[in-house]
Amino acid sequence: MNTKHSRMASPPDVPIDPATRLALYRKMMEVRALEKRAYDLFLQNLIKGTSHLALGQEAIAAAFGVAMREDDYTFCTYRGHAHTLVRGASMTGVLGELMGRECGLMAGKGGSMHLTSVPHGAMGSYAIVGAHLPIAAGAAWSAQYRGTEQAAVCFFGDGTTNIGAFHEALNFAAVWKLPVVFVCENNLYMEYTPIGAVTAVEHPAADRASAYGLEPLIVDGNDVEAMFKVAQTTLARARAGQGPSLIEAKTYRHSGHSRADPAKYRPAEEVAAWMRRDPIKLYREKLLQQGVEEAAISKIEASVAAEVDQATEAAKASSVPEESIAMTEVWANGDWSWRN
Amino acid sequence: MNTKHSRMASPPDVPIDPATRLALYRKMMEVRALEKRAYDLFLQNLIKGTSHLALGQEAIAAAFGVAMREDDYTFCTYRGHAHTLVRGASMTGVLGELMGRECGLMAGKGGSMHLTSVPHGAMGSYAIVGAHLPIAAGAAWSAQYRGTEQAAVCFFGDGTTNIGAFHEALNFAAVWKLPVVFVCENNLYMEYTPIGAVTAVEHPAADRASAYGLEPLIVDGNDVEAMFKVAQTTLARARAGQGPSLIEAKTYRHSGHSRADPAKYRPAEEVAAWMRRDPIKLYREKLLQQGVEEAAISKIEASVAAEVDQATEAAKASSVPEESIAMTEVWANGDWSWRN
Amino acid sequence: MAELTYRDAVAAAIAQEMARDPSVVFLGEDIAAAGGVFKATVGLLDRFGPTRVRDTPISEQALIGAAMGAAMTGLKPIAEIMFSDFLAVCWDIIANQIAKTRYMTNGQVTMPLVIRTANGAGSRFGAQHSQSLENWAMTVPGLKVVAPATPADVVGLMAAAVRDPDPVLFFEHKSLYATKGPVPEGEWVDQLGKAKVLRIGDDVTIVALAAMVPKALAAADRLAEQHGVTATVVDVRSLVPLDTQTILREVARTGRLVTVEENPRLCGWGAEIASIASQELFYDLDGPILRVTTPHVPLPAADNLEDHVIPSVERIVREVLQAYD
Amino acid sequence: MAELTYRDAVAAAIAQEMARDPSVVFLGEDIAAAGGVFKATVGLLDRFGPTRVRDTPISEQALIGAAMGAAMTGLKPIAEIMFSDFLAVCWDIIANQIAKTRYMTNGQVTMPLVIRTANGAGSRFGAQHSQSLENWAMTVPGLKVVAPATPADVVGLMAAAVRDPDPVLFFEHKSLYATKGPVPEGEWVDQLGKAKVLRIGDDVTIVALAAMVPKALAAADRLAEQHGVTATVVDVRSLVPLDTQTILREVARTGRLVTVEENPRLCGWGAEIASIASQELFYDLDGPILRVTTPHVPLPAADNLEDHVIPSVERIVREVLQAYD
Ligand SMILES: Cc1ncc(C[n+]2csc(CCOP(=O)(O)OP(=O)(O)O)c2C)c(N)n1
Ligand SMILES: Cc1ncc(C[n+]2csc(CCOP(=O)(O)OP(=O)(O)O)c2C)c(N)n1
Ligand SMILES: [Mg+2]
Ligand SMILES: [Mg+2]
Repeated sequence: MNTKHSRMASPPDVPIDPATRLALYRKMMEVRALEKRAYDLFLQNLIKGTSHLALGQEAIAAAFGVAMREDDYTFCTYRGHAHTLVRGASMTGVLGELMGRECGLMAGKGGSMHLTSVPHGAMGSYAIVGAHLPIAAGAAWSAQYRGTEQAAVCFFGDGTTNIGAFHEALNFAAVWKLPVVFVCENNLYMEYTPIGAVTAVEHPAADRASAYGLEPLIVDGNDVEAMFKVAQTTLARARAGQGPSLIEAKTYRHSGHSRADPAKYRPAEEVAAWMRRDPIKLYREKLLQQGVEEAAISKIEASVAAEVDQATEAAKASSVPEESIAMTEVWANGDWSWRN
Repeated sequence: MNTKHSRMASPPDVPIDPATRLALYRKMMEVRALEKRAYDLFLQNLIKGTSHLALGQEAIAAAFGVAMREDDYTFCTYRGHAHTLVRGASMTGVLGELMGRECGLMAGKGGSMHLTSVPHGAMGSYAIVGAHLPIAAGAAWSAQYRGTEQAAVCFFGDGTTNIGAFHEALNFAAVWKLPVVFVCENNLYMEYTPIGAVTAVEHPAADRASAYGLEPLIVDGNDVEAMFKVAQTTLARARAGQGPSLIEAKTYRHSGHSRADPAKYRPAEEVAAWMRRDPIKLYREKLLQQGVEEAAISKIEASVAAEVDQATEAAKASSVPEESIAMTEVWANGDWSWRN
Repeated sequence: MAELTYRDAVAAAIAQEMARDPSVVFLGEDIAAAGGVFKATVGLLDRFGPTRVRDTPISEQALIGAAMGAAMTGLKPIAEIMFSDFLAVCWDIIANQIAKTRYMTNGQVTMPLVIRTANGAGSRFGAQHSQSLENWAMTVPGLKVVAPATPADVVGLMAAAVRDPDPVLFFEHKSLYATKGPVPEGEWVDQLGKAKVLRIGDDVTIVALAAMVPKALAAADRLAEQHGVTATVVDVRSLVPLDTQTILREVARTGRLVTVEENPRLCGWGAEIASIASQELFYDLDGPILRVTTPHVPLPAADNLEDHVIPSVERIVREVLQAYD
Repeated sequence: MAELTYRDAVAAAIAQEMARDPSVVFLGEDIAAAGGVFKATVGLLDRFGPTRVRDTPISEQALIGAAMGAAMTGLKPIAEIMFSDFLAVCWDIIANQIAKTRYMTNGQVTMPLVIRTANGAGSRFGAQHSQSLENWAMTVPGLKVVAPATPADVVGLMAAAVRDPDPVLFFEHKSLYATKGPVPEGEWVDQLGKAKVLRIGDDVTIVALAAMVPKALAAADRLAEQHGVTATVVDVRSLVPLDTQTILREVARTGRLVTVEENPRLCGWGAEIASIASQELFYDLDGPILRVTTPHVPLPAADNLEDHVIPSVERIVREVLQAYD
């Protein structure tokens, strides 16, 4: 795999400390537990509409969740439960939003595809492919203008690299040297279509990097430590005023594109091979090899399981939103009125 | 200059025959004469609205005009008088359209920025940057589907390479292997802004080619024979089913972006250097060196001058369009009605 | 008459036209191998093959632009925009290029294409996947605009749209995909620009579109049964061309007009019809013109909130009674 | 009072707000070094420097998206879209993102930004550079929509728009750039959502916007002088929020309503106002509501053709007399 870093801020070659390793593992577990629960709640018809899970892709969000500064900005897609959660949004807020409850992050007004938690820097989930790349660039511009050394991180899929907004945002961010990290989660499919069938190059993001004067960065998206390192270097580059980065993280989703999709279009061997490369399984084995006590790992797992159970109960107990809130917050004065 | 042709249909290394050389010269002269006349008619207030001249950029259009098959398709921009004329549209039709006369190619309904002559394969001039790239791809798709070995040629500027439609069209055309030639006329400016100030790479088109699996093709756009050769090879590649090409032709406009623009933002030395590289002057010298009789050249020049004079008179003599045509041809039945 | 779902009617209509005319081609995202995210195009790839039924990248500008270029040069493309909300990402190609090119070229170019798209609310998909955007298309001269409410109209109007030499925006309603209805056997082609009177009453004319049609009918039933108010219900079906003859005739007869629009209020199609009626039927009207619309807010995701804002049968009944009591 | 052109008023307004508030930034194509293609932003780069006044690539989605991201994180961007027709290339960011994000996040996000754009016909620029597209913005809940007719309103409404915490689409009319008018000295801030009664008459209320305002005034003069018809003329100024109080009051007083719209007819802002009046003032109206609009066709380039389709003073007078004679 191509992992040239030549134009990057020097990568920290210090080993990842034990606490950080457990933090990475915990974040992945949190996402896994939340997404599995979301899946169950669907089957129980407690989540309506649609939902796009990140099962199998946890390492990418988790690594950035740990690497980012508290005041950094995250922009993500409809497949954004993970990216929102790892910034510190509550499980109750996330599950509540999926279930359309008052306790939801947006009290049910946004829904699964639009999770947002501004207090945690989770600046929104965007459901029209490509739109949030320029928006993330704008937040980075604002950070640059205000001189805060904040960075913006923008997550999107392989399919997104073929839409116009991708191109505009990358060029714009490069020309203005904006502190933004673009993270392509290449899970090999745009919905039901293999990315190779609709893309002129092999690596949909990395093979486009040079079109914006950027280095190609391909990372194993199922290796949480590799992801953590590239997160650190690209964030450092952003804060140092060296401009944007474009990361292509190779990964795979365990379930279908969305609720409605049994994912029958994927070859069984392909699925099996990637299931063997489950990022959580891999990292658990690695941690044990590295001498981390199994008890420490189990404790995390138990704690996360308890957290998600608790959040589920809290969300179930929360009432549905008052109908009146459908008519609020169109405008900053809280109102919706368009006339006097 | 980088002129790799490795993925191209083998370039015809046969010398260009004398008749073709004179045809190239004539096409360039026609464009030059027409554009100069357009400029004069402006000063006389006989052309209203705006107008974008191709003075200095004649070689590119001329080369393709000679190289293209009669049934090929041209798609161009508001700076499209040249590309329309070289396909065989009449000078009277072009000048008439600029002047808003009945004899105009579109009887005054389109204007300077939208010249179209379907009988000549000039499928339209598009005035919103980027839009015509996917449209040209669509015409190429149609040719591919119908099995006609027609090609579509799409002209646009350097500034156009930063808009989303550019990216989408290039990827789409590459994936579908469409018979379309994208020709970027890099005249160093997007309107009043130097292209380098808004683009992440040095060569706005060529440095993006690899993002679509294409070879970078940089050509001296003021060398009409070089342009003719690259036109031939890329058209051959299209007809052979080998897919799209992306050409970056380096050139320079002699006048401002449009009627309103004195082009004061360009360094005097830069302008002077490019004026010395006037494509018509260069080619005239070359033809003489190659032993073409000056008389043959002068004959072309005189004939073109007469043609443009005649066209000017014809356009002036043409009446303004009947007001009633403002209410026709919204629909294919000739009508405009939206209700019964 | 065959019973078809609205969903299956889409595939049936496209198949009918593709079988008839080899210049009809179909492109869009996930429409071929996957049969569409709404499963409305299942079977077309198998039947017509990958040169006529083509999956595209996520590149709406490219795919709609390609449809335009193909339409200008001899093909009759049908292009899918998966959700009507995504019309916004290719709006330039639709509104500025497709709509205007025939006119600008003074008729040199013909633009026989259909853009079909899943429109409307009711699926709890939130603000970016639920809009009713027929009025966006209606604002643009040069576009025809159709929105069927029944499986028969899906087939008949799609066939008419494909055969029409002008660009047609074809709005399918997501919440109708699962509904069933009779469709004529054999080749079935309807006509653009014809509204349908679905129910005759004397007191008020309710004009509705797409998913609001069944609601208007239910409201009319309830008004008759519970309140003794008899309503004519007109399904507009085609916004451009607009069948003002039928609509105005019914409004003149009943003396009252109510539009039921799923779109947020401002500049909805109902405003246009109201302005026509208020100009041309001023002396025939017995009472104010009423518009029942989604309030002018983005759409919420939670089910109870979504249900609250979209016009319901109850709300239609209530507002009609308030206006005319 | 200083005399300013509408063009210079734009730069003056932006300068006033940038001088006051360091979080105001300005971006667009050719707006900085070149001072804008309409020369409406000359001097801003020199005065405020290249970190606050920035030229962008031809990337409308990027620049409007950047404005949105900046607005969400503490800045107050003013973004230029050179011609309003180009709103179509970034319509997703405007209509689906900027407009809806506050609502979807239940108020977590505030969106203080202004998109200013050159709108309208009269310059012989043809179908893709001449449209009047205020109604596109009006169809989208979450956008405020302003269209000034005078230099004073350019300054006052721009200042109000910049200070407004919500996204405002600010439509400047190309054919007004060269017009002159008085502008208050010192800091001048107006209010969004207020229409202006420019002339009082008793027989009819003419409601107009932007370049149609001077035409409506001229028509009113002619109606009075030559036909003894006295007209109230209202400049709407702000379509969202809409000052229905002022408009309906004047319509109720005169008993008649005429809208004068530069947009092509279908779903223009006049349709919305007509539908409101036909519902709320039904019993106050003395005659049919009339809409004078550009016919529903793309715009032609030739000068005589363009003049033929855009509402003229003559046409306003003629149609008003026909309707009410
Ligand atoms: C502009 C636009 N076109 C189409 C869609 C429908 N759609 C939603 S997700 C998706 C696939 C996206 O693929 P990718 O970028 O690889 O992300 P992934 O879902 O794999 O994470 C598509 C086509 C959309 N939301 N927006
Ligand atoms: C989408 C869009 N944005 C902006 C414009 C305004 N505009 C017209 S020409 C132009 C510059 C184009 O530069 P380039 O592509 O280099 O072509 P050139 O004019 O140099 O031939 C701009 C910004 C436009 N027409 N369309
Ligand atoms: Mg993917
Ligand atoms: Mg240029």
